[in-house]
Amino acid sequence: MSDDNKITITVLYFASACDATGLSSESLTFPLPQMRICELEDKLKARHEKLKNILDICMFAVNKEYCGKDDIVKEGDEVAIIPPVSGG
Amino acid sequence: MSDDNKITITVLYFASACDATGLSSESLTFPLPQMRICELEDKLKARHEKLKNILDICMFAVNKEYCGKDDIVKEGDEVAIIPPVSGG
Amino acid sequence: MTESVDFVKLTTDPLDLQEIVDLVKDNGAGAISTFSGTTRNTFNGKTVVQLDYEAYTPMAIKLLSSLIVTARSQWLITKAAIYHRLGTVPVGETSVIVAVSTVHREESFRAVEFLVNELKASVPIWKKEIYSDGSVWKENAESKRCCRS
Amino acid sequence: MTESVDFVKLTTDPLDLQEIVDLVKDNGAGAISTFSGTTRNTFNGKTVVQLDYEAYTPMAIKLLSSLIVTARSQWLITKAAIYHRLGTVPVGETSVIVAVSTVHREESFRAVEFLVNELKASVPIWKKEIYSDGSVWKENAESKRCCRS
Repeated sequence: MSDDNKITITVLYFASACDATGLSSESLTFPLPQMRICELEDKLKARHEKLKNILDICMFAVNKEYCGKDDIVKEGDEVAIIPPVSGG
Repeated sequence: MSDDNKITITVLYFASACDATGLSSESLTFPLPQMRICELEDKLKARHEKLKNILDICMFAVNKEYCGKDDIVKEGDEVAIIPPVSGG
Repeated sequence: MTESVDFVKLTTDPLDLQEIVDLVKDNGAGAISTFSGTTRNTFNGKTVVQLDYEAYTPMAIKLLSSLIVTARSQWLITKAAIYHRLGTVPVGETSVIVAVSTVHREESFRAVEFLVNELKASVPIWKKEIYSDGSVWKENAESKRCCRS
Repeated sequence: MTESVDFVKLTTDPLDLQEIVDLVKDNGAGAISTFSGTTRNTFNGKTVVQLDYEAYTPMAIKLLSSLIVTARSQWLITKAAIYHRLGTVPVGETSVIVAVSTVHREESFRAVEFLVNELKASVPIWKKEIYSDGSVWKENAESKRCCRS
């Protein structure tokens, strides 16, 4: 069973975010019961220098749903960093 | 050379107009130097009983150009009776 | 020799969408929009067996070409094609295809819509709808009656 | 068993317009509109060699399906298909096809335009444009930045 005072999440990186981190995904554990997207953003910026400017123009999705910066991230969530899209 | 006091024209019939006349075309000669479309319309109504109501909802084209009831028909012109279109 | 950019055709042959799209495809164009009109199997509750199309072909060709010229005066079109079937068109088969290629998509949307709407309003092509129990010459709602009233 | 009416697919295979149109063809529908997005050979004067597409596939599929639901809430759609290519797409080849069949044409025009515009705004698919002298991740002008400022 999970420790109630920490969460482990999966962060997915695509396109320019993948280039900047050299990762397509990573699993991160935080000593918190939950966190806001904006808090996660700060932690990712601290963790990946090259992601700083990119994150400023990216959107976030939690479990395949676009979300806002005040939305909550919980244990086991999948968070995707979504650079500006260019499909079509 | 044509007689200056008469004109010979070709009248084309399509769709419902063709059904009504039993003709796809006819050549008509009139003892006039020229005539207006509305005059031709009256003559065609007199000539073809079943064309009366149909002509009321048809357009006319002279030499493949839509025209108005006051437009002039001249020697050698091709006049088409255009029932409401239903292409596409 | 100048490469063709406008394609207009009336034909009794079945229409091939890929063939027509290939006519308008261009490496300088990022967008291709098409419209295909097909024969529906019912009209106001009546069972449609087939459609029979006829045309004043020389005038129809002339008008269709002229519609493309008008469309080009409003939108930046790379290539355009309008094919219309004549003769018997069975249920489910395609009677008209309009295809337009453009650099950007907005213009292809607008141009196809314009060409289809204008075709239905003014081009001398007529459809006889044959039902299981009769037939009738159709009239497009948008068929123009200008110059007449 | 219920007949499928919505078709969404991301694939590395070439896209076949006729195949996709055949999916949406229906004898009760008189109109089929399509949009094909193709790879242009230049962008702002640079020579484009190819495009490389990647996607957050599960979310893209989910969003595309949801876009069709939204379109159906606004227009009477018979069938709809959205296919998008992934991987390398050479110049001149098709990267996306949207096809919609409807009873009347107006609705097919509106629905295709809506689906293409919304796809370009929100679906997590990314295009890297490879030029003869470099490459860059593109951004659709309409790419949404909601929730961020």
